[in-house]
Amino acid sequence: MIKTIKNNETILFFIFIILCIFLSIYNPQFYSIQNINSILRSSSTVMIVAFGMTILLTSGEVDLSVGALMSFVTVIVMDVINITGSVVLGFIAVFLFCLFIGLINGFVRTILNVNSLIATLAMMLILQGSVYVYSMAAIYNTHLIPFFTFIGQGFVFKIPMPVIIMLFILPFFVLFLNFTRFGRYFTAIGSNSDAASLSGINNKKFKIIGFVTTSLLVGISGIILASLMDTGQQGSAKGFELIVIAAVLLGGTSFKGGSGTIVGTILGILILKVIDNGIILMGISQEFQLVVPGVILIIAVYFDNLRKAQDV
Amino acid sequence: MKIISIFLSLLITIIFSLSVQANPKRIGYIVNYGTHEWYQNVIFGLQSRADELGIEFEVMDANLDVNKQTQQAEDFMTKGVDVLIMTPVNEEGVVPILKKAKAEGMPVVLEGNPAKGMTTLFAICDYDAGYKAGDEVGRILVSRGVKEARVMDVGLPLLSATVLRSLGFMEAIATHVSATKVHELDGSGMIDSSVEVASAALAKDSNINVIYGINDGSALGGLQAWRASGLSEKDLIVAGTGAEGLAFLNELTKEGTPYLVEAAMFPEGVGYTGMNLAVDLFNGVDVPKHKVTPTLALTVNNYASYYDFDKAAQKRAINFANVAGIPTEDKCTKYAEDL
Amino acid sequence: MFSNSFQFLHIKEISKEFPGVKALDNVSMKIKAGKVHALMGENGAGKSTLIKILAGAYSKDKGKIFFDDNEISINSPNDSLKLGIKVVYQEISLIPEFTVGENIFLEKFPTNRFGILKWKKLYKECKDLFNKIGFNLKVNEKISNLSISEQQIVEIARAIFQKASIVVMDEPTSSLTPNEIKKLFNVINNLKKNNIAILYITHKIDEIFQIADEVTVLRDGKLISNRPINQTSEEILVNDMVGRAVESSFERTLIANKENVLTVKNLTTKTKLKNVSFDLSKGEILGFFGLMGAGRTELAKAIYGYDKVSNGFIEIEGKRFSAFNTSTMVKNGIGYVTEDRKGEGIVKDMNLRENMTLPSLEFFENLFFVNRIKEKNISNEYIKKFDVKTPSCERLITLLSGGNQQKVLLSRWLLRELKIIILDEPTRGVDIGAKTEVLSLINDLAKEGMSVLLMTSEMNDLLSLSDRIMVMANGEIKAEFLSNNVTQEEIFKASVS
Amino acid sequence: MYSILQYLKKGELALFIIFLIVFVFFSFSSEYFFSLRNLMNVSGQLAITLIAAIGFAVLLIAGEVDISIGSLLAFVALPLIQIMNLTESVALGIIACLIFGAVIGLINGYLSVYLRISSLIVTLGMLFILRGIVYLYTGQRPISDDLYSDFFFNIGNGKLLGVVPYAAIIAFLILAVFLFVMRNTSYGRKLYAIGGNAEVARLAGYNIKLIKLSAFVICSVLSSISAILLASRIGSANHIAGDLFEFQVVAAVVLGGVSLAGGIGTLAGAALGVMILAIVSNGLGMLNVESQWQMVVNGIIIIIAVGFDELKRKKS
Repeated sequence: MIKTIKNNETILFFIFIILCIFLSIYNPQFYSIQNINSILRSSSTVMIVAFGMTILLTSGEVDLSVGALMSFVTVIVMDVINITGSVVLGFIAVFLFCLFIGLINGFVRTILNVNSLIATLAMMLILQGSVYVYSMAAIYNTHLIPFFTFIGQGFVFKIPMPVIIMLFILPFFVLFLNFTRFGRYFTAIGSNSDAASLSGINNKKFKIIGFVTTSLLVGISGIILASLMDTGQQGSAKGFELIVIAAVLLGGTSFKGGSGTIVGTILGILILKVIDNGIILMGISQEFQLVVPGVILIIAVYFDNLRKAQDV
Repeated sequence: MKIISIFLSLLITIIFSLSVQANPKRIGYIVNYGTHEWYQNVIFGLQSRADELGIEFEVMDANLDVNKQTQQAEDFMTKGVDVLIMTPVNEEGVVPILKKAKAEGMPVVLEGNPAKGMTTLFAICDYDAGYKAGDEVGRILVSRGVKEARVMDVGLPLLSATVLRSLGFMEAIATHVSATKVHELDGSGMIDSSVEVASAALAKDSNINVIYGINDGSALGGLQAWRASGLSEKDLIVAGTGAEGLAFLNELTKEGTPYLVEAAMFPEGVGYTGMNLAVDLFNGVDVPKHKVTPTLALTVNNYASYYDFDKAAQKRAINFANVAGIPTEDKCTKYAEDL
Repeated sequence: MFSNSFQFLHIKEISKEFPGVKALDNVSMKIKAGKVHALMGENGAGKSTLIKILAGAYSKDKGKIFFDDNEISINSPNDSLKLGIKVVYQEISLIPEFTVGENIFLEKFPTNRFGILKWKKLYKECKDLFNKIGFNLKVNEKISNLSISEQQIVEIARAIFQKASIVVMDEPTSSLTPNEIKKLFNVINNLKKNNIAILYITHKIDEIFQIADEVTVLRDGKLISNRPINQTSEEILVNDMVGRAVESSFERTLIANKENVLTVKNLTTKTKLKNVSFDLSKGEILGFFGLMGAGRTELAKAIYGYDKVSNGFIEIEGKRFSAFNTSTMVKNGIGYVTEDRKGEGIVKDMNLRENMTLPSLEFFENLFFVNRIKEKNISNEYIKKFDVKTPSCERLITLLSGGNQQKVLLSRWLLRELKIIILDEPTRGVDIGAKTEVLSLINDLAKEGMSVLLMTSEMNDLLSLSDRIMVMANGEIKAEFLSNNVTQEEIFKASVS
Repeated sequence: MYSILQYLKKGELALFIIFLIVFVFFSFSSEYFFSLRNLMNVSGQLAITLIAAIGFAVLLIAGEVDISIGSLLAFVALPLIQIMNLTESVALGIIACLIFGAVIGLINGYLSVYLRISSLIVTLGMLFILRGIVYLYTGQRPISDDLYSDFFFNIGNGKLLGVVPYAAIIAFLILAVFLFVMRNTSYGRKLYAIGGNAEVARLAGYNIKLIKLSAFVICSVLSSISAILLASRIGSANHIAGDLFEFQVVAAVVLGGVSLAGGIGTLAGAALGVMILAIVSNGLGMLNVESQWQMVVNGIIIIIAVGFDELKRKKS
């Protein structure tokens, strides 16, 4: 773990600590269990998706359709469970759908060779539209299955379920990107796809895997969101993709590919979420929730550049 | 105002000289956010009335894009509908459209929000709707022997209408018990962002006994945040606004839900009234500047007389007659100007 | 068309240091007007640093530069252009989306006083130039549609077209055909007549004696020798460059048992190859010769599964493949070392170790995780074996010299159990010292029973290493020779047929 | 020899055909589409996107990107309307608006070019910052144009001789100018060179930083002109104006064959991209297609067109 923390993670870590200290002094409520829980809960949905996005960006790709897909997932999961009365079937439906979307994104990128920024932007439009083709009306929880409510709203040992789910997924991705061969393939592909391919790595396969992984993670986050809202809501998770990408970039993952860090991503999200939370704690107008992250993003990346400049 | 009346009388004479059959043939509606449940029900109301009158009714959805709204207005004028009904994306965005329409001689009816240069508007009274809900909540608090209302207001500063609702709600409660607004939040009218901001607010201070949402999404978002924070629902009262769709009915009819009051705005009724207004305007009947549509504080006891709700099939059917029977104000207690 | 104001460019005690390396250690030289001054040295000797300082791309740490006796200051590419110093870089530096004409005029487009381009003027002057120097290219052709050698010509034309007083040429012939090289030398002589000074960087010693008037040799950033051409010889130069004598021929023992490993049958691709067929036997080195665009690289990439094969098949030890990608080929024991090290070889964001183990990571896995200790040990082992010059195996690959990078890319494949290795220009841009090591390494591999496909334009290496030699031209195999009874001339003839 | 046809041969031909197909399709399927009035309306409606798209394309060609234009649209409308209301002078308002736009362009450019922060990051940050400032300043209430001047109204809504929208005239004039600049001036060619291969451009002695900076300014200033048209059309400085505008523009420009990698593509193509998307949305509206279907169709068109373009490039 320590090994995976590189210089810019330490920078972010300090930013994070300073924020926390400042807020704790301003308002002791900040480090109340309840507040920490609410920060972590709202972080977890972003994080789960961000894990996938980090891997995608590392391999030099991006997925703008995550937000649209997420709200589609909330609708599907709620509807299928309402109809079938089975949570399992609901999940299966969701993951099949996400698998399908991930594959399409992957194929459009690798077979049609469309730049992923554009391909997934188009997919975003398609999903935003077709979710209403699927159902104009929001889908409400009529199945009232306690377990489903538990996923988003439940607690285990005072820890919110979403956080536990996130913590369960987290280690896989830290280890994956840093210590497995496939993790290294993603880095190689993002850094120099020709060299990777000439080393016998099947670029297309791994890029598709990247897109599918991201979509499936969106599935998980979508289910959590649906349970949290207790509704399948079209048009929810608006602007989600920008927040995820901003967080990942803030974490120090390069948009050009070739270098990515899960730990950085986690810190990036925590920083953004602590800011959101702090702004409400301090009771200053919520509009700052837009300004501050923007500034921090630029500054953090600037420092990261300075660091890199010193290295070489 | 003078110009308008002159222009109107002109219009009327023209129309009468042209059309033997009084009713307009085609009416267009530009909705600000057509995928939203509330507006789907408004459209349903408009459509039902249009069908009764045998009017061809077309809808375009600006989808919260002020620019697109302007384009669609132009498109409708090109299509040459007889009357244009609009729900402005926000107050100022439509002013040039109204100017253009005037030049075109096309009658325009607004829904929801007033705008400079408009002829007529049909809308609920936001302040009064909020007030009725607050009044009901106040009574419940008194009956429970609660001395102070500590309110979390899941609001939406984006529209003056929603600000008025919060205002009415608070002022009404204050007539019964001492009222404190502990949190004033921007849930942007969406359930998911409402959950976000509400849970953060509750973490800061969860000593709350009333949650008010300026629409059903906000109210439910507040309630979900409360539940997700693992707080007891025993002494809580949740009040929503709009009776937009099925959401509040589902919650209201749950066993032991804290969701007790809904400031109902009967969107279908709004649409129904609006269509009548459009026809009147077209026929040159003297229309009021603001046609107020009925609002009422719904509870689990009285909702059935306005909506018959089939929970299993997730369907609701409005009782137009009963809604029409609700006594309505001639003008609202407070308007956006009063803010 | 050219004019010149000075007698010589005097470089005086120039030094340049990069973190960790002394790229130039007070180097001095005089480049005379109207003379060709050759600059030689291994990669990393400091040649390119010196060029970049003259071009204003780098700034010098110490030292002065004079025209005759008056000092000049070069702080930006602009300064050096104003002074009439024009550099022809080794790697093509043209705008692919632009026409030949636009590229020739890149430094200063002909415009009226409103900055509006005069296209007619541009293309006319461009035509005249090409006629004058005896190359004919379509001046309004897009660069991206030209061959490498044609692009090289545009580079040169571009440099000499400007009012140059000094032309610096960095390996200008590296991708030219013999015929084109002749033309280039005519151009250079033409420049000399016009009293232009030429700084000529090359690895090819034979060229020096054809055109150079003086030779300067650098080694490890230090000035070693500075001689008129008639006072030097091949041996002296090599000695100066390497600091030791180099033997450049090998004892190839032609293998007795012809145990077949690879069969290529009617291999055809959409872009280039036409019905290429040949056999390769165990421990054999099969050389491929061909001029630019003959299709050697295309053949290599087709066999390796990087380019799609439209017709034909290959057999590895009797196992037939007709549609395949690189990963299947690697699994079946083929490795490929590219000619384009920067573009297709090294992974720039990774360190030496990660670059070395990339194709064979599965061997370092225990359970799901890559065992870094094992990685380190093995890469260190190979670093020793080929003495790769690096502080540690954790150094970023981009910080190594070309020769060392090449060694890493070779060892990449030696970590695997390879049957066949395809080497595309394995010694391009590799300095003489490292070059012989690389060649002897290839020789050893064959001795150990690995089969080698060797694509190279270095005739000597080809003859000394290969058992058989295939000559290619426009996508076909034109001739096959046994290397022990063929002359360079025969091979050339076959390649231009 | 560099006539419009020449452009089309240079790769925009495919786009032009798509454009024609779409155009013909709607002309036959909708009774309202093919009328002078509607076509004029569309030309006015696409002006806002077109002007911003030109600037965006210029910046992309120079090898940089600015995704903050959507927020900029809302941001620069503030000085426009406020100064107009204050000074009762449309001219001053417009000048202020353009100055603010230029300043934002300078900031984006400075951070990206001189401090070497990836322009994508800078402008992503700027996207949040500007939108936030607008929300803060307006308190999320639109600021109305109280001057109510006919001149300002006409910029976005008026029609020359009641036929040709002034907006369209402005847009196509700007397009013509930049078509010429990019093709036939040394400045334009330098932009291409820098986007195509920055190192080469540097060695050719170009002042890359300054030129790139200028491209950022062009992009922001043109977006500000779009902002003026929009403000005129919606009679206010509107905090929700230009939301997701950047996506529309990116889609249109890339659809027009301008490469995200820089150095490749033409403004003619970008303009075609804008027009295609514009007539599609107008045509579908005329056919009473619900908005959700319109989104789906747009998405599919983008994938098909860009995919087709890629295949074509692969072959050649």
